[in-house]
Amino acid sequence: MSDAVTTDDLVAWIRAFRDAVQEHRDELTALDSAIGDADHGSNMARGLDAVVAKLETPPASPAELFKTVGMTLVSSVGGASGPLYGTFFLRIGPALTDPADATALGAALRAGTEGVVARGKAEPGDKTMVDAQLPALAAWDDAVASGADARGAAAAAAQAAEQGRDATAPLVARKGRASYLGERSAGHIDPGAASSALLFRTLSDTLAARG
Amino acid sequence: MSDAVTTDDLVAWIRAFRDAVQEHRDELTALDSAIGDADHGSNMARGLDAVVAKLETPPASPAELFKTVGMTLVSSVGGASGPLYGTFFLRIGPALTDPADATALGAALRAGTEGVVARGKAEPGDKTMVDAQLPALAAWDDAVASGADARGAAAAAAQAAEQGRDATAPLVARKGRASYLGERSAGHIDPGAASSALLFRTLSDTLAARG
Amino acid sequence: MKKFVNDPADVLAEALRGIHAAHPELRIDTENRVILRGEPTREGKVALVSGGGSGHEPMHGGFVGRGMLDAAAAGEVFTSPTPDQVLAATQAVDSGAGVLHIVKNYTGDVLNFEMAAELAAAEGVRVESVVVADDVAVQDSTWTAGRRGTGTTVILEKIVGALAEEGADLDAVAALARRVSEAGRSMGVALTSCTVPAVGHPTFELPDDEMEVGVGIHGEPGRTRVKLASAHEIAKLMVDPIVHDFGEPVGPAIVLLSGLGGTPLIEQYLLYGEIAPLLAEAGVDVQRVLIGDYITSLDMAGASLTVVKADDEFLRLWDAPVVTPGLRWGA
Amino acid sequence: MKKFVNDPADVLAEALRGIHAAHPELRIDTENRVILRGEPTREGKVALVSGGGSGHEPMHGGFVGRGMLDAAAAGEVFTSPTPDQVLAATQAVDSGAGVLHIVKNYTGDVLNFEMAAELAAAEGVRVESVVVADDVAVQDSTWTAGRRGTGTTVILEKIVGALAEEGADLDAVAALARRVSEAGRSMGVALTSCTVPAVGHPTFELPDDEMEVGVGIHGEPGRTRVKLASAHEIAKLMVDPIVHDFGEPVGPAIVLLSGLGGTPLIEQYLLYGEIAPLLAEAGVDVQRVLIGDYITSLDMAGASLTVVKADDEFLRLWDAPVVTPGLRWGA
Ligand SMILES: Nc1ncnc2c1ncn2[C@@H]1O[C@H](COP(=O)(O)OP(=O)(O)O)[C@@H](O)[C@H]1O
Ligand SMILES: Nc1ncnc2c1ncn2[C@@H]1O[C@H](COP(=O)(O)OP(=O)(O)O)[C@@H](O)[C@H]1O
Ligand SMILES: [Mg+2]
Ligand SMILES: [Mg+2]
Ligand SMILES: [Mg+2]
Ligand SMILES: [Mg+2]
Repeated sequence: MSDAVTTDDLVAWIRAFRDAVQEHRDELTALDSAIGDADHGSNMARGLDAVVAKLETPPASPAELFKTVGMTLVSSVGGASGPLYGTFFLRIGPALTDPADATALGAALRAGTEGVVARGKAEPGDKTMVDAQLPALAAWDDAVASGADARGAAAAAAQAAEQGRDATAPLVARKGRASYLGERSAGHIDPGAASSALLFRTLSDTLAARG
Repeated sequence: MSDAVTTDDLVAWIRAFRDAVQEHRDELTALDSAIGDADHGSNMARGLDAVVAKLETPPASPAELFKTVGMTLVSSVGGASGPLYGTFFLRIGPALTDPADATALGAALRAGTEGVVARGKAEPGDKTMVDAQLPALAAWDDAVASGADARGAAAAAAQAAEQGRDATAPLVARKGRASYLGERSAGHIDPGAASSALLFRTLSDTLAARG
Repeated sequence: MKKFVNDPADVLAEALRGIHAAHPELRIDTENRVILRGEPTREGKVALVSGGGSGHEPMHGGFVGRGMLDAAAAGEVFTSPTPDQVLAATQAVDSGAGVLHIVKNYTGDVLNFEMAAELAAAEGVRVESVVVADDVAVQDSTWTAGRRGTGTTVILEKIVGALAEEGADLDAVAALARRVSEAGRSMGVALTSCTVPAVGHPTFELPDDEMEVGVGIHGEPGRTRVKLASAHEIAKLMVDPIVHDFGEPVGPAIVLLSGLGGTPLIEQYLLYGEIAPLLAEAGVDVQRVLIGDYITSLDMAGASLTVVKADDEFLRLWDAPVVTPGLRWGA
Repeated sequence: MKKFVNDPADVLAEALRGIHAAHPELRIDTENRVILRGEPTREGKVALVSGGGSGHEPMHGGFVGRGMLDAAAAGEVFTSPTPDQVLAATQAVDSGAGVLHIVKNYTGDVLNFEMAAELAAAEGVRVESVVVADDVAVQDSTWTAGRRGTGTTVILEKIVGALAEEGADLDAVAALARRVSEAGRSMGVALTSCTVPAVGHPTFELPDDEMEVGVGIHGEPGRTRVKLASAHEIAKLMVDPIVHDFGEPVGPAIVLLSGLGGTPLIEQYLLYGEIAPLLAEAGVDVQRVLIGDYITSLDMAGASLTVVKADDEFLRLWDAPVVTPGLRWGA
């Protein structure tokens, strides 16, 4: 099945996510300076560098891959994003069939986001990474329902994540460090939503590059 | 004798010195910022304000005046300039006849500067207030020798003090805080020389204004 | 950026190296970035573990020692430590009597300590946690992640550390910790931003004639930005919300006025000269006071005021001996 | 200017008000701006009096208390106190056993303390003076007012204060003070200027990529201005001239690394992590070390390193109890 997403694809995704975070590191930190504490870029970059170092030994399965990714993020990032992104990946692995089609991958990503919500208790509109992830998942499911393969679903999800990211700008934060700012948090994009948009964009790019 | 300098004249001088220091306060501090610790302006201003407050009760004689001025400076300025200017005035009083002619006033001023040298051990060319005072005294004596009265002598002294002040610029400091700078002290006027130039300039102005 | 650093990525590791060199009486777990007492925990003594992002020194590492913490996990600058670090600290100091986690209320700290506590429990270590949330600048805690934890943490670590030293059991230690936590209120003001080494420029821009009222210790912007005011007016901006928040008369109290890292002691004393009469007026009866840099925000110019309503037990334990790099008396 | 101040002319008076509020165990002579121990000097105990310009807190007022100073005269910011102030301090603490004046070698300090000593002698008080001149940044002392006095002063006040507490007589106390003074060397580096409140802007302009090596604690420019360097290189710029100046092997030593007021503790520790191995390499055997803000220069970002060659007596007296706002242990 040409739609099948392999372990190699997923490893490529994680590498691409690292590269994108490195590339946008200062931007993520600048977003976090405005409404947080100016470390989201370095936090994510540090964690994903550690992840990529671990991937020197190629994982045998998606389950192994995401366990490594999740554990490494939890143990090397710290801050709010460490446990949250860590949980995201830790929940993806067990939910994934190998190889996975668009439906299976969508379900696994949803399990990841549900893990984030369970840990962080964020609701939609709280101005967090969840506000990029949830629209992405919805777009994914819609695309699959309209017959899209993983590549198509990922493209739709990436676009929705970016819209979700941008839509965090007017919101008043109610979770995380930005919530302390009250009304003053409005007018700025949430850094975690921005990194989550990169997460879906790199997945889409990876699947597209695969052809 | 029209040349006679009275207690009132001398009180007027001290008041004029205070006003000049207040007016040039930031300038003196700027000079001290370059080669010292940025307090010469506030030090002198604080001390002379205290002096002028004490002069509310008019002194009966030059001796009383200069004792008050000297003691007040010693007890309200601190730093290097407090004991040095304090000593200057403390030494003037006892050396002064009342009323004083040009010769007597010149001798008294010299006693003041000798007090500064005795306390501070500065030699000519050490880039201190002494480098404004000594040329002023020499000019005073020359003027008197050429028949000048106190007014004329003070005018000559003021000019010489200003030349002495300017001549401190190229010098390398060997006394006071500026000496720590070594060669880097060259190129800046000494703040104490600048306040001493005001000292002689205000004396000249006071005697000139008296007519 | 004008800082004593080499590669900004190495700040934490290299600072730990300096702490190790300066304090041979402490142990440093370099791999896990944990600062520990030199001696293992006395049999039967409850151990106190705290930690958080770095950049707040002397908190927490500077409060490790007799009468205070048993271990502190040091996160990256302004980033809470990971569960692994906290777990390593917890396991290293448990004598079997259990461990109290002292956590400041930030999402990151809470989540990471929570995960560590779960892991420790799985390893058979009894862990209790207290979450400090004393920052009155965060007004509407229903709509936020709750109040931030700031200066009360320092006072709590001292008081509860003394009780643990006396041999109280974990429940008693945790109960006291919660009592101290609830008795504390804090408020901070920033005159300048701080500069995170890895970022290299100030976290926020603050015009020359403005200040941030209610700033967080991570250099998060405060609740309001107002015109730079005199020390007298700033004192009011700090005291009023604290007193107001207590609602009830405060009575005897322990007070901490902490510089945020870039404010010299002479200014801190001047500010306290304005704060003291305001506290007295408001019925705060200051029994003990600390002034200096105890909980900082890198090089930020600013100060935070903490008031802990203190009963006799708090005061007795406050006065008990303490021997740490950052706080020492009685021994 | 971003400072906690009201009228800049009132900084000293108002800071003293804060010290008074914070330290009920001390006495403040408000009129003369002298900080004194709460209790009169014990019969037969030699009294230690120091002082200097303000802006270096905790030095000197923060070192008043058991085991250290008996009184400190606080001059205006960066301006040595007047003879009247020093005389008032001297007379207030003399128990009949005499008074040691601890003076840092600046023309102003030396002249004002000299006049005070003369006045005190006229009043029948026995006064001895020690002038600390430890700053190796001032190379050619023949052509200058001599070396400046910096960090060795803190160490001297602690060690000599302990001897005075033991009841040694004035000659012994003064002799020890001179021994400590001669055993100390210091070197400071500034990354930024300080801002004198009465001036309102930085004393000197330092480009973003430059630093002052050998800066004085009054914000006087240093000997050289060089490109901003890494902590590793800065450590060398501090250690080398000190070690070189000792000439002979140093052996056992007491070390103080002091922040200058605007440098946070995390950077100080990082810097010490670089300094410690360099000292070891150079044969300095660090027996005791203090890190923190002990002798500051208002809000200057920077640090100064002090090394005092220490014999057993120095170390014994260093370890003796001290109870002051700025330094406390053993009690
Ligand atoms: N409770 C939460 N649920 C989901 N996401 C959260 C929550 N709290 C914070 N976040 C996300 O974490 C991001 C901040 O991460 P980061 O800056 O790395 O950590 P920290 O806030 O501890 O400095 C925020 O932008 C937000 O998207
Ligand atoms: N030994 C000395 N003899 C004469 N004048 C001196 C001496 N030392 C310093 N001065 C003068 O004092 C001035 C500095 O005064 P001031 O700034 O008020 O005191 P401080 O140097 O203590 O801050 C110098 O500019 C210099 O003219
Ligand atoms: Mg952050
Ligand atoms: Mg000066
Ligand atoms: Mg953070
Ligand atoms: Mg001065």
